[in-house]
Amino acid sequence: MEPSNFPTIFSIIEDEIDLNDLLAQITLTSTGAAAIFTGMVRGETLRRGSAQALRGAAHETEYLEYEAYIPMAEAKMKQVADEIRAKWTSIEGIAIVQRIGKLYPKTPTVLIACTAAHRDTGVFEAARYGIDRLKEIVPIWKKEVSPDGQFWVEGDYIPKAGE
Amino acid sequence: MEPSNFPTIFSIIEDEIDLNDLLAQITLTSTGAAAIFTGMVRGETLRRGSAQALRGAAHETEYLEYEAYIPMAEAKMKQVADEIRAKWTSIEGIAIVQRIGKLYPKTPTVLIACTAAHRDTGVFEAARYGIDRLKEIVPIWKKEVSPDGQFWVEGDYIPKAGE
Amino acid sequence: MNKIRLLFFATLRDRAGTRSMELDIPEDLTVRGLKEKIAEEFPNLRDSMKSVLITIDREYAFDEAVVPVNAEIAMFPPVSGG
Amino acid sequence: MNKIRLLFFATLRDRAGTRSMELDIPEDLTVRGLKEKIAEEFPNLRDSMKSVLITIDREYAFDEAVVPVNAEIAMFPPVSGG
Repeated sequence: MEPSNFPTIFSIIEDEIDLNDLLAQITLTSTGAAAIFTGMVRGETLRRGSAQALRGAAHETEYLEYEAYIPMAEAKMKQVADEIRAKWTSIEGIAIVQRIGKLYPKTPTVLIACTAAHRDTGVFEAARYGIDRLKEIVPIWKKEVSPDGQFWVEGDYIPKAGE
Repeated sequence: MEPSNFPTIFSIIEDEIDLNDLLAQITLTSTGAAAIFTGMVRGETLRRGSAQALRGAAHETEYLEYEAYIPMAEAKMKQVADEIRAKWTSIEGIAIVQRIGKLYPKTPTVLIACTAAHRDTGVFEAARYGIDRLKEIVPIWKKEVSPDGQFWVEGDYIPKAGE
Repeated sequence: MNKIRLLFFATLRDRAGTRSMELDIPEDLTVRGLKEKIAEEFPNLRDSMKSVLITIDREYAFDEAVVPVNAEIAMFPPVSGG
Repeated sequence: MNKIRLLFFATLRDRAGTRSMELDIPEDLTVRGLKEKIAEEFPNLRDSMKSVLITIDREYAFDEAVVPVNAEIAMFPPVSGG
């Protein structure tokens, strides 16, 4: 299979993220390794290393509500995939999927998966790069709803010209 | 949840590896990130960068047949998980699963998954370490069956005392 | 005049009270000029214009860019997906 | 005498022609001594004894180790899982 035909999935979805299905979609006969990152909704933020803080006030989240500027988000996911392929030419398949809507603790919200023939050709680094870039340039936002009220989570990255 | 109660899955199985199920089993309410490695059976080994070599002789695999010294393999998987926890104290859940039996191209054969509160606390490195160590010390072997015949794939790592 | 379509997301949508609107703007208006116009016409959005991200036809755009005819403009805070 | 259980995997099993056997060995025999005994008694396995990995009761063991009473010994090539 020619590199130009390597599978690339980039999608904003409302249903569950199906890791088995997505992995199968980016597995070729030449594929021997996959690195997959998933993010989940945290229901509580533990403060490690301090039993007192832990007993005191673990921050609680009831749910997160995600929204996206869907057509631009999918185009930027495609761009992230293109950036990955430019940096790691060994990558075969790429899946970048963000789930939106009301998502409760322990639910996977995002997936970045990269496949290659072997594990030592950049799959881990590529998946890491993918989630970092998604959090920088893909127009998705989340509002946290907790017992203390609700507030929009804001990132801190300002895209540069051409991004 | 106390670290000693963090979920650790280590298992030799004959059925399909279910990524969705395994991820759910190692996701706590405090979990925000997972890095998952899977290995698959390669059906052909492409030789990149050389169109002639590619046309010439891509190596073909009909299937791989895996076997394990099961009780020791599961104990060594547990040891790999313990090593991961000693190196990355932020890790919450760990799953290490090897599928055995006759496995055809594109089939996931092994999974290493690590969860943590955040993605920048070692999940990628921990998963990478896990697959590297599995391939060094966990007693599993595979026989390749191809049109050219069948042969046992042999590793090259000699465990040291105490491993 | 140039009729553009404006989209708001996240905090910007909450403050605008709408997901989208049509807006008539002068031809050759820059992104900076557009932000000034919005700050004047929509007091709720004035503070937001200082740090807002702007896209023109789904690409990030910056102060000196000229808003094209019939553009789709989006305004939102730094992204927080994942 | 010490009765041990021997397990073979992968190439070692193919050459031994069996997955497991019981074997009587002298007390206080070392792993090195066990390999020498196997090489003598099972010619098919002689070559394999040069590079075989050995475990005693599911832990890797080395030449100087003494084989315990009723031990479970496994013999196999370097592992190739994943």
